Amino acid sequence: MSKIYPNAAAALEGILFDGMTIMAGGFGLCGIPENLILALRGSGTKDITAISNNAGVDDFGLGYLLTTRQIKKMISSYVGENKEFERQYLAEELELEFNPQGTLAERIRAGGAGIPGFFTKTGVGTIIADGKEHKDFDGETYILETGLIADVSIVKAYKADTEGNLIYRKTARNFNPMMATAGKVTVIEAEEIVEVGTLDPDQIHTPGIYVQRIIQSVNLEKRIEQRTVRSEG
Amino acid sequence: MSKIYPNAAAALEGILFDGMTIMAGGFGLCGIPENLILALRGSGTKDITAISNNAGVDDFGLGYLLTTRQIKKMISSYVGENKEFERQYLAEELELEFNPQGTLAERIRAGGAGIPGFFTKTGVGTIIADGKEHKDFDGETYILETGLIADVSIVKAYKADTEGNLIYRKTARNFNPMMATAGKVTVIEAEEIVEVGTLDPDQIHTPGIYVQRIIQSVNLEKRIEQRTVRSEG
Amino acid sequence: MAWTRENMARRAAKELQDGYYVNLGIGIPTLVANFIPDGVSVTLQSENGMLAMGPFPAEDEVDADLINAGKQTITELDKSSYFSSADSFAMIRGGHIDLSILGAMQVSETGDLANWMIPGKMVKGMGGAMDLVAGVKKVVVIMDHNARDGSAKFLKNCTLPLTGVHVVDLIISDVGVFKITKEGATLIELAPDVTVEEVRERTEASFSVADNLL
Amino acid sequence: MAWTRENMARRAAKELQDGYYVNLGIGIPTLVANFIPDGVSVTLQSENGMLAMGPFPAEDEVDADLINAGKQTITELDKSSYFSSADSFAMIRGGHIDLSILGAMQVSETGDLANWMIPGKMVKGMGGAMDLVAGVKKVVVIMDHNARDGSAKFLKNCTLPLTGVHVVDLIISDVGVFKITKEGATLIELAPDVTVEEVRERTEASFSVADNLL
Repeated sequence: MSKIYPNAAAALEGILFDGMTIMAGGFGLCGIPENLILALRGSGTKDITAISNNAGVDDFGLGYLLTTRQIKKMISSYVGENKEFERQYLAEELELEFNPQGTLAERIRAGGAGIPGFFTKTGVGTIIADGKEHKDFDGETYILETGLIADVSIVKAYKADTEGNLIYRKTARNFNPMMATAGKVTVIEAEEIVEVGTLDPDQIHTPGIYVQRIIQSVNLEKRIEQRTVRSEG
Repeated sequence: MSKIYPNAAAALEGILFDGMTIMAGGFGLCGIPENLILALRGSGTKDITAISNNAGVDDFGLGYLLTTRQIKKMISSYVGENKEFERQYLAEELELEFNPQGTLAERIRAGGAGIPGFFTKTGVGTIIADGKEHKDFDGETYILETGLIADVSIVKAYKADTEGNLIYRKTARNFNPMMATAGKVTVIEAEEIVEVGTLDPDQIHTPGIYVQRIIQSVNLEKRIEQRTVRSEG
Repeated sequence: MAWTRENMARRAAKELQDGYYVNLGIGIPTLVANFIPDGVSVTLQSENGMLAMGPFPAEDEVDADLINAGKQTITELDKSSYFSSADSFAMIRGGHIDLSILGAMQVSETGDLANWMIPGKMVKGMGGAMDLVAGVKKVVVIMDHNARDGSAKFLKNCTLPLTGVHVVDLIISDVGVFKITKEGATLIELAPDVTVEEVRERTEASFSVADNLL
Repeated sequence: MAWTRENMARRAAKELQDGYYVNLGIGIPTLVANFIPDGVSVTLQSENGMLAMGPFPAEDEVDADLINAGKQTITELDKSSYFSSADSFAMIRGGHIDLSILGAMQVSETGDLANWMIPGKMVKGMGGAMDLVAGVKKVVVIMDHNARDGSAKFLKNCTLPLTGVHVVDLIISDVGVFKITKEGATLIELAPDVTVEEVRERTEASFSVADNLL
C-alpha cells in the first residue's frame, strides 16, 4: 500500500466534502502546504472550517480560499496580514474563533493525543475564558480547553520517506507536526521524498503512522512576508 | 555561566534535601542516569518520592536507593523486576502509587508544559479512576489526571552540548525528554559532551533551556535485562 | 484437540491487515509476529518509544539502548523511528494504533479486561496495558481458556481489578474464538474437535454461537 | 526630557541577567536585543519554534524557512534549536522563559494588560501574547506613556479587552519606570527632567513613589 500520490489533486481525492474541517500547517507564510492549498482551491470544496494559525495574505496561502469564499469559519490566533479576511469578517460573511497561539497549538496536540480537554492559565480573566469551565489547582485558576481534530490535515514537510516518516526544516516546522497527528486523514507535501532507510530513526520528527498520503511539492514560492536584512559593514 | 559540572556528586550539590521529589529517566534499565543514581545514594538524601517508570532491579538502578531505604514513595507504572521493592511494599515500608504508563508519561509532560490537569480515557472504570473527577466529552467518559513536577530531574542523554541541548539514542530516550522539562532543576548525564554548533539545530530532542547542570557519564554498565538473540542460520 | 499457544498466535495473526500498526503484548502475543501472512505488511509499535520493531538481534548486534516493552533486546528496521514515552502514548491514546494483542487473566462477557493485578499477591503494575486497551482501535486477547485450577477466565463479570471496561473486541483461547460487541459475546470459531458443549462447560460468560458452528 | 524609544529599549535591557531565556515582542521590544549589556549572555526565544535567535541575515543568508514571530527573516546561532509550536508554548506555559518584554495599549494599576484588540475596529488576534503573559516568569511592558490623543494608558482599570490579569511586573514608558507588585504600583525611576507631578498628571493609575524620587 503505497502512500505516495502523483500530485496534490490526486492526494485529496475522495476525502473532501462540503462543511468539512481542515487543518493547514504553517506560521504566516512559512512552512505552508502550498500545493495542497492550491488543490483545495481547485476542488471547489465549500463551507470549510479551517484551523490554521494565520489566514495567509490576500493573494497567497489560505488567502486563496478566502478569495474564493470556500472558508466558512477560521480558527486562528492572528490574521492581521489579510485585508480580505478583515473585510469578510467585519461584513459578517466569515466566522472567526480566535485562540491564543499556545492554546491553539496545545488543542491540536491534545486532539492527536486522545486528550479531550486540558487546563491552562492562558486567557484566564479575558474574553477567551467566557463560558469555559474554571478550576483551581494549588490556589491558581485555570480554564478548560478542548482537543481539536480535523477531517483532513494538510502538512508541509521538508523530507518524507515512503513510509511517511517526516523531517521539517527550521521554523517551517511550527504547527505542522501537531496537525499531522490530528487529522483523520493526513496529507503531506514534501520538498523531497526519499527511500526508507535514508532518514536517521533517531531524528524523525513525525513517525509514519500519522501519515496517510504524500506528494512531492512542486513550484514552491516560499514567499517571505518581512524580508529583513542587516546592513553590511 | 557554565552548565558543566566535574562529576555527579558536584552536580547534585546544593539541590538535594530530605523529603524531596526526584524524577529519574529510563525504561527498565535502559537509558537510566547511572552516575547520578549512584551519587544520590552517596548523598544519603532520605524520604525521597521517586517518579520513575520502573524501580530498577535489586542490585542496579533505583534498586540501589531501595536497598538503602532512601525512597519513601514510588510513582511508577511497573515494578515487577524488583524483589526488594515487593518486599518493602508488602511490609508497608514503602508507599506506592501506580500510574498507567501513558498517564505517567503525560502527567510529566503536562507538568513541564504548565498544564495542571488533563482528561484521559485511560483507567476509566478501574481502581485508577477512584476519587478522580469524571467528565464526559462527546458522550464518552474521561478522568482528570494532574501534572507532575519534581524538585530535581535526573536524566540520561546520549549527547549534550555545553548549552544543554540534548540528543537521546534509540529506546534510551523513553521518559528522559519529559522529565528534563519537569524538574525545577534538571541534571543531565551524557555519554558525550560536545561543543555548541556540533549538533544540528533541527535535530535537538531537548533544548538547552530545560537543562541546568550537565556531567559526563563514566563507567556506564548499561545492563541488559532480557538479552534475547536470534538463532543464526 | 485444543489449540496450542502457537495455534493461537497463528489465529491472531489473521487479524492483521496490510498497512496495520500493531502493538503486541508480552508473552504469547509476541509470537504473533512469527505468523504474519504473506503479502501483509504490518508495523510493530513498542510503547517504550519505537515504531517498526525488527527481530531479535544477532549476537554481535545486541544494543543495550535498543529494547522492546518487555525489556528484550531487539533491532531496528529501515522504516523505524524513535520517540519519547509521552509521544508513544499520544500515539496509543490518540487512536492511531490499529490493533493490540495482549494476554488476560479474566475477560467479562461485555469485554471488560483484567490482566494486571491479583490483590494481596502480586505487586507489578499495569505498565502500558490500561493505556493500550483504552486507546487502540481493536483489542484482541489471547489467553488459556481456563486457569490452571480449571476455573473459568471468560466470566459474567471479572472478579480481579480491571484493566479496562468494554475494551476487548476478540478473544482467542485454546478452545476457540469469541467476538464481543455491544450486543454481547459470540463464539465464532472452534478449535478442532472441541464442541460447543465443551466450551459452555468451561465458560461462565453468556455467549451466543455463530450459525456455522451449530 | 522624555525617553526615546531607544532609551526605553536600553532601560529594558538592564532587566536582562546572564543566562536568561527571553522572549521579545514585536516593535520596540525587538530593539532591546541591541542593548544587551557586556558580559550578559541571554538566549532569545521565538514562539514560532526557535531557541537562540540570531540577528537579521545578510542578503545572501535570507532563508524563507527561518523567520521570527514577527515573520521577519532571521539567522540561527551555534546554540540554536528548533521545535514545534506545541513544544514552544509548552516551554512558555511551563514557566521556563525568564523574561518577556512586550508592548501595550493599556496597563492597569494591578498589572492587567490590554494589547490585542480594539472592539469594532481591529481584527488581528492575540497571537501568542496571552500565553506569554500567563506563562513567563517576569513580564515587562514598554509603551508610550500616553496615547496619541494624550489619554492615559496606565489606568485604574483597562477599558479594552484584556490580554491577561495581574501579569505585568514592570512598565517602562517614556516618562519613567513603574514596578507592579501585589501591594500596588510604584514609580521607581524618572526620565531626565520629568517630574513626579508631570507623571501624575499624565497617569490615571494610582501609584506610590520610591523614596529616592521624592
